[in-house]
Amino acid sequence: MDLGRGLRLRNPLLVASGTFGYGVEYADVVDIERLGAICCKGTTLRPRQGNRPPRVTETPAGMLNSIGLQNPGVDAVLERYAAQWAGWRVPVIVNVAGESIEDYVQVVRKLDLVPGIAGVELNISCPNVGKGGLQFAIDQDAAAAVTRAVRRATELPLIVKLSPNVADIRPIAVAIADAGADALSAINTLSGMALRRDRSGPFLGNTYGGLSGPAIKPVALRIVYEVAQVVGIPIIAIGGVTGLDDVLDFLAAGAVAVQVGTAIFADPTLPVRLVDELTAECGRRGLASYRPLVGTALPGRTGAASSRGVEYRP
Amino acid sequence: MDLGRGLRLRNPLLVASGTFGYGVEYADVVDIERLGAICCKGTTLRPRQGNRPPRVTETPAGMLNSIGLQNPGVDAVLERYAAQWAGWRVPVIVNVAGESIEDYVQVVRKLDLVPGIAGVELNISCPNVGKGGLQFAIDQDAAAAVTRAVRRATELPLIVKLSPNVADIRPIAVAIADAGADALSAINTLSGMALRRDRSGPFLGNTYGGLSGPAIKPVALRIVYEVAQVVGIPIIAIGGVTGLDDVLDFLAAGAVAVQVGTAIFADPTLPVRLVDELTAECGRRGLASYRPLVGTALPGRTGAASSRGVEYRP
Amino acid sequence: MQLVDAELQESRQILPGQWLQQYHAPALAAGARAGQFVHVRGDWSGLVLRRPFTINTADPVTGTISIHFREVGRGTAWLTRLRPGERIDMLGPLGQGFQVDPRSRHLLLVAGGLGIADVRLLVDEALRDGRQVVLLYGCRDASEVYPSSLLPDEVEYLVATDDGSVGHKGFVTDLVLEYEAWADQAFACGPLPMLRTLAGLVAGRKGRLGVATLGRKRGGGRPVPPGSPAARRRSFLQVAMEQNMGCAVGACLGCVIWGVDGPQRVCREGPVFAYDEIDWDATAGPGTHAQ
Amino acid sequence: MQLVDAELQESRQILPGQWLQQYHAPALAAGARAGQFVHVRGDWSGLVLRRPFTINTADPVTGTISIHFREVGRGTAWLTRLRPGERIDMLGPLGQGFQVDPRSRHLLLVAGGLGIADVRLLVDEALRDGRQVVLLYGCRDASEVYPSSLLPDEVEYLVATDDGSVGHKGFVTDLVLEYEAWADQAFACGPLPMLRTLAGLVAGRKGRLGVATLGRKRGGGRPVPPGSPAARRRSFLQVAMEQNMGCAVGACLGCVIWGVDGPQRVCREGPVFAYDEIDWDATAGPGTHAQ
Ligand SMILES: Cc1cc2nc3c(=O)[nH]c(=O)nc-3n(C[C@H](O)[C@H](O)[C@H](O)COP(=O)(O)OP(=O)(O)OC[C@H]3O[C@@H](n4cnc5c(N)ncnc54)[C@H](O)[C@@H]3O)c2cc1C
Ligand SMILES: Cc1cc2nc3c(=O)[nH]c(=O)nc-3n(C[C@H](O)[C@H](O)[C@H](O)COP(=O)(O)OP(=O)(O)OC[C@H]3O[C@@H](n4cnc5c(N)ncnc54)[C@H](O)[C@@H]3O)c2cc1C
Ligand SMILES: Cc1cc2nc3c(=O)[nH]c(=O)nc-3n(C[C@H](O)[C@H](O)[C@H](O)COP(=O)(O)O)c2cc1C
Ligand SMILES: Cc1cc2nc3c(=O)[nH]c(=O)nc-3n(C[C@H](O)[C@H](O)[C@H](O)COP(=O)(O)O)c2cc1C
Ligand code: FES
Ligand code: FES
Repeated sequence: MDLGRGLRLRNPLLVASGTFGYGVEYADVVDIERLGAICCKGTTLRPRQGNRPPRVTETPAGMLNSIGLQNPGVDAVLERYAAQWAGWRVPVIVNVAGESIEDYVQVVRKLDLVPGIAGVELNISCPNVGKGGLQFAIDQDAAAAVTRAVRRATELPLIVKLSPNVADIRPIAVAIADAGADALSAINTLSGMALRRDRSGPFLGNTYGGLSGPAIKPVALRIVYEVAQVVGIPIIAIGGVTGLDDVLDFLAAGAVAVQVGTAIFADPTLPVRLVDELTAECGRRGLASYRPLVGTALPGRTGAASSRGVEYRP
Repeated sequence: MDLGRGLRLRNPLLVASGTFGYGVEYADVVDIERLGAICCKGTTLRPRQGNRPPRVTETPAGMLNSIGLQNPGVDAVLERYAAQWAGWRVPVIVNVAGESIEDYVQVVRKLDLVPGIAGVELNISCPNVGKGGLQFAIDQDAAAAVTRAVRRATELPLIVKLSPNVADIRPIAVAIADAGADALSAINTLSGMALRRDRSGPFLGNTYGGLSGPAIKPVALRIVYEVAQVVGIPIIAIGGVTGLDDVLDFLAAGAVAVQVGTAIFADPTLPVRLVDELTAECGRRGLASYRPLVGTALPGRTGAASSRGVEYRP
Repeated sequence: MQLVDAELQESRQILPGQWLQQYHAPALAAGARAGQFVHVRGDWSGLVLRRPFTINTADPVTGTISIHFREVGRGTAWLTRLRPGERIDMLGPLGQGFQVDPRSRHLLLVAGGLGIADVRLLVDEALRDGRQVVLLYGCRDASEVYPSSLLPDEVEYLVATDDGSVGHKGFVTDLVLEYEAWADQAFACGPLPMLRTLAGLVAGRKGRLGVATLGRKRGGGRPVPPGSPAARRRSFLQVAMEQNMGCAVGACLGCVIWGVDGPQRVCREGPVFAYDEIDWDATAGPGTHAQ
Repeated sequence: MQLVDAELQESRQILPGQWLQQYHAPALAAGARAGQFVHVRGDWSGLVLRRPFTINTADPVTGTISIHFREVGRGTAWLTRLRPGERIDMLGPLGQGFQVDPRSRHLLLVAGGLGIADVRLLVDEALRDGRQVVLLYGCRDASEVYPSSLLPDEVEYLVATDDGSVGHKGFVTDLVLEYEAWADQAFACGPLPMLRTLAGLVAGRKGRLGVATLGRKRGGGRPVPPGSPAARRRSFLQVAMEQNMGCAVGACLGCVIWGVDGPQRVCREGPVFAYDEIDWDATAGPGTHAQ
């Protein structure tokens, strides 16, 4: 599968940013070389300590996290991991975050041409200091601007990650595609929260956290389905994958690849097992590749995407 | 508890619109008179057949529905139920939906002064034909306009129901409060979808559906917490309540009352049992009323609400 | 309609993947009519909805009811693991059952696969009332044939299998032609295509079939509102329909199918409908549990 | 670190709401060090995360480990229902255990409530290596006192209860003063306030305490990087910390607590830390399991 600019994955099962560290942490128990790709933890220009603990808690069929982009900064990430990554067969995609367009551009410039970096995934669910703290991801102009700037700064394959915390994802997805992204990934977490047991305040040190896991799968599926009908670039689905049925659902909704996140915590071997299960499923159906499974649930070319906003009526 | 304009509830446990019909359906197994209030099924000016089936399906810790506002129209609703409601001790709040401001106003005019109607809850998660199908709920001006128009049309207590499908709920909530709503209810369902087993298309006849149940509670809690810090009017929390802990969480986050929805399908007796459990909990804590439990998790007056948009950073 | 704490008494696999469970639930056994169902709540953490099952048999004397189901997903899988003595919460009896005309002598029952569960109680009721019953049953192959030992001897029981390994080779609907003239009323449950075929048969041959039906004999007379018990009794064919459910008490409008007069709630107006209440072209769904 | 299919051999409630479970898991038993933990995955439908538990005891000979836990929520409730012969998935051993200086003769162990589970294996290791162990244990009242029958006879075991119903009336930290001079190293696990008090004691009395400590004896010498085994061995007090976890292998950064040098992952840099690595003012959390 080609995600653009030569980012070829041997299979469509990736591990999601923030849930698989830098690929080394699970190496004892996972044959990471068998993964389609690894998206590493969000990387910023300067080191970040992240949010105050506690940072994770479980919710019904999901979890909240508020890591706050803790990472040693792009220089340290490259120093510690790039050489190792360069020796791996599995491509490593660096997830990049920032608070200004300049941040993103600088990080990506540093990644450009470094052996071991197979691509970039922009996490744009970050407050944009230039726009008074509004996230890049919720504003189509800001999303397009950061994509365009990064596009100019690198020849690396460029994936932009969509946030579900918007009223209508389609114009944003289109703007990002038009601005030169090679692929889209969707979705990042939903904004949520939990309280302390004694209800004296928020449980998470950062008050708010991102909701992930099976609970959000219906939302992720909806977004992939919507986006697949309005953009021409590949979509990588993320959100609540825990088994082959979820993978097949996301493919049918128009994704060409899938990332596994939260489910790794319960079952680190899941992503690799899904590689085998998907192959077996294709075999059962007499398919040489999983590509015919992509988009089967999408409306035909004629019944194209609606542009009337979110049509859902309760 | 006073929700404004004399809408006094004997207890803060309501049943959510669309999950309890017109109050009569569960009467065999629930002592409905013990409820704080009943929000009836969404009511429109003209009869609506609703969306094509199938209309509901289960998801991890939640469900999707796409009823599509099936109802016999406001005239038939009044004819069939108003007299009966007038004889009940439990207040009935009519949930109102429409596709134009004029729709809402006309429905509410018909409800005004009818005995048996205790209040109005505006479901503004409907496509606004005047705005090209964009929901009233995702646009602060449209939300304010419909609230203002309805406010002028009736002296009935007016609750406006917020949609979670927005990037930042706060300006919308403020606009609605400023436009004259007596109270806010939050949240309506999240937009989601599911596929057919054979993945030949969307499972729901309407493609998209609304996600409800425990899965969305972290999102609902976040929205109640955010809104409670920016408006001065009462908030009624909705989303994934299945037990006393959820009720206490929503109260602590700033809600003065709570609606139970999806959980009724599994356990119709839950809302009434929660009335008893909340009373018992207050007793255990030596409280004469549950009011001291409201807002305990909110930041103190000093550390007021942020206006920087959704601050969550993954 | 009541909320009942039902105790599992017996649970056995009667066919591959198909279970018959008997519960002690006197309140349900006393009130149940053929075609009605229960809405079952397991202690299945994570699942938020109940599951509907037809009342397969009901014995007011012993206070027991049974359900017959196929294991298809998490809810039914959970049920198979329930042990005798354990209790679950059942809401029921729910919905409108089959309407048998008091004058009907000959009842034709047509069941596809698990659809047998919907007409099973009707067999008992009909025999009790001294009627004659022909039961036509269709399934894939010999391994799925409903055991005749679970049926009263008085029933005339005919089987069709897709592969002909038992009985007629072909669709169960093929067998209907032979009995249509004999029957006063017909009752069916099974996969949507089967019901649609039956409805087509009945509609297309209305004239001929009508000769033998009670409805026709009573002729033009006073109008009965569609969907009323009287109208259903007059229709030659009644079908038990299925749809995903939320509340099962008529409150959520989640379970509708498309009728000729607009949406019909399977849980309230149904699950049993006269065949001519249904808009067969518009009706699609998760399929029925029948096959 | 391995993924192991562990078989429950024995499960019993040793104190009200507190369970001791023994699992057959040779791969874990062979590698486990006192202070390390396992990340347990139940078949708890609906729950998406594993649950961390300290390795309470480990016997490489029989290939068994035990965990000791309090039933506090859905995960631990599920564990109590597990039956001998059933298997669960354990990831372990994880984290950094206690660092005992080879020269230490006298070990002071301080446990509050469930914190006993964290130091229990250290008792066995220390005795095996011929060291003397004093175990100070604090809990609410007599009903919660850890049974001395579960401890080797060689341990000197002192109890403090909040209400004085057994042993010293007051905090377990009150008892520390008597042993601080005797001890070469101290190891503690318990509620955050207890650990904070201990850290304060040790910091405040560093001078006096230091006289008896090995760390002090070795004096100024070469610098050791903070957080390294060597640095921890030199610190008089090591504490086992707790935080909600996602991955438990260092990948998600979910389990950090605030250290003086910034965020520290409990699952990787910990759960055992030298007391002076922790920023006690900034450290708050879900509390520890200890009380
Ligand atoms: C009135 C009525 C009577 C029924 N009687 C029987 C019976 O006697 N025997 C039997 O085997 N089955 C019967 N069914 C179907 C049965 O309810 C489903 O097979 C069952 O709910 C599947 O649950 P699950 O968790 O195992 O499957 P899942 O597929 O995991 O269930 C997921 C969701 O889909 C719903 N669902 C799935 N399939 C169906 C279906 N066919 N109809 C309705 N809802 C469905 C479930 O209720 C649940 O909400 C009946 C359905 C209805 C509406
Ligand atoms: C390294 C480590 C070792 C531990 N060892 C023990 C032990 O030996 N004995 C024991 O009784 N407990 C121990 N705990 C605490 C134990 O993990 C929790 O009590 C348990 O996870 C609660 O699960 P639950 O589902 O029953 O509770 P719930 O409160 O329902 O759990 C909800 C979520 O919170 C997390 N959580 C809740 N409390 C804690 C906590 N105190 N620490 C970490 N996560 C928590 C759970 O993992 C889960 O994600 C340890 C924790 C850590 C971090
Ligand atoms: C602990 C944790 C940390 C995460 N960190 C990041 C991150 O640094 N950058 C990012 O783009 N997404 C991050 N995410 C979001 C995931 O990559 C993924 O989009 C989300 O969890 C939904 O997928 P899931 O339901 O499979 O977990 C994080 C998620 C979790 C649970
Ligand atoms: C079947 C169903 C029908 C609903 N119909 C309406 C409706 O007509 N009007 C409305 O405002 N909300 C409607 N809702 C939304 C609920 O009132 C509630 O806001 C939502 O379900 C979240 O609460 P819960 O998680 O407790 O179900 C409906 C929800 C369900 C599940
Ligand atoms: S299931 Fe709710 S109306 Fe039928
Ligand atoms: S739990 Fe994931 S880093 Fe510690």
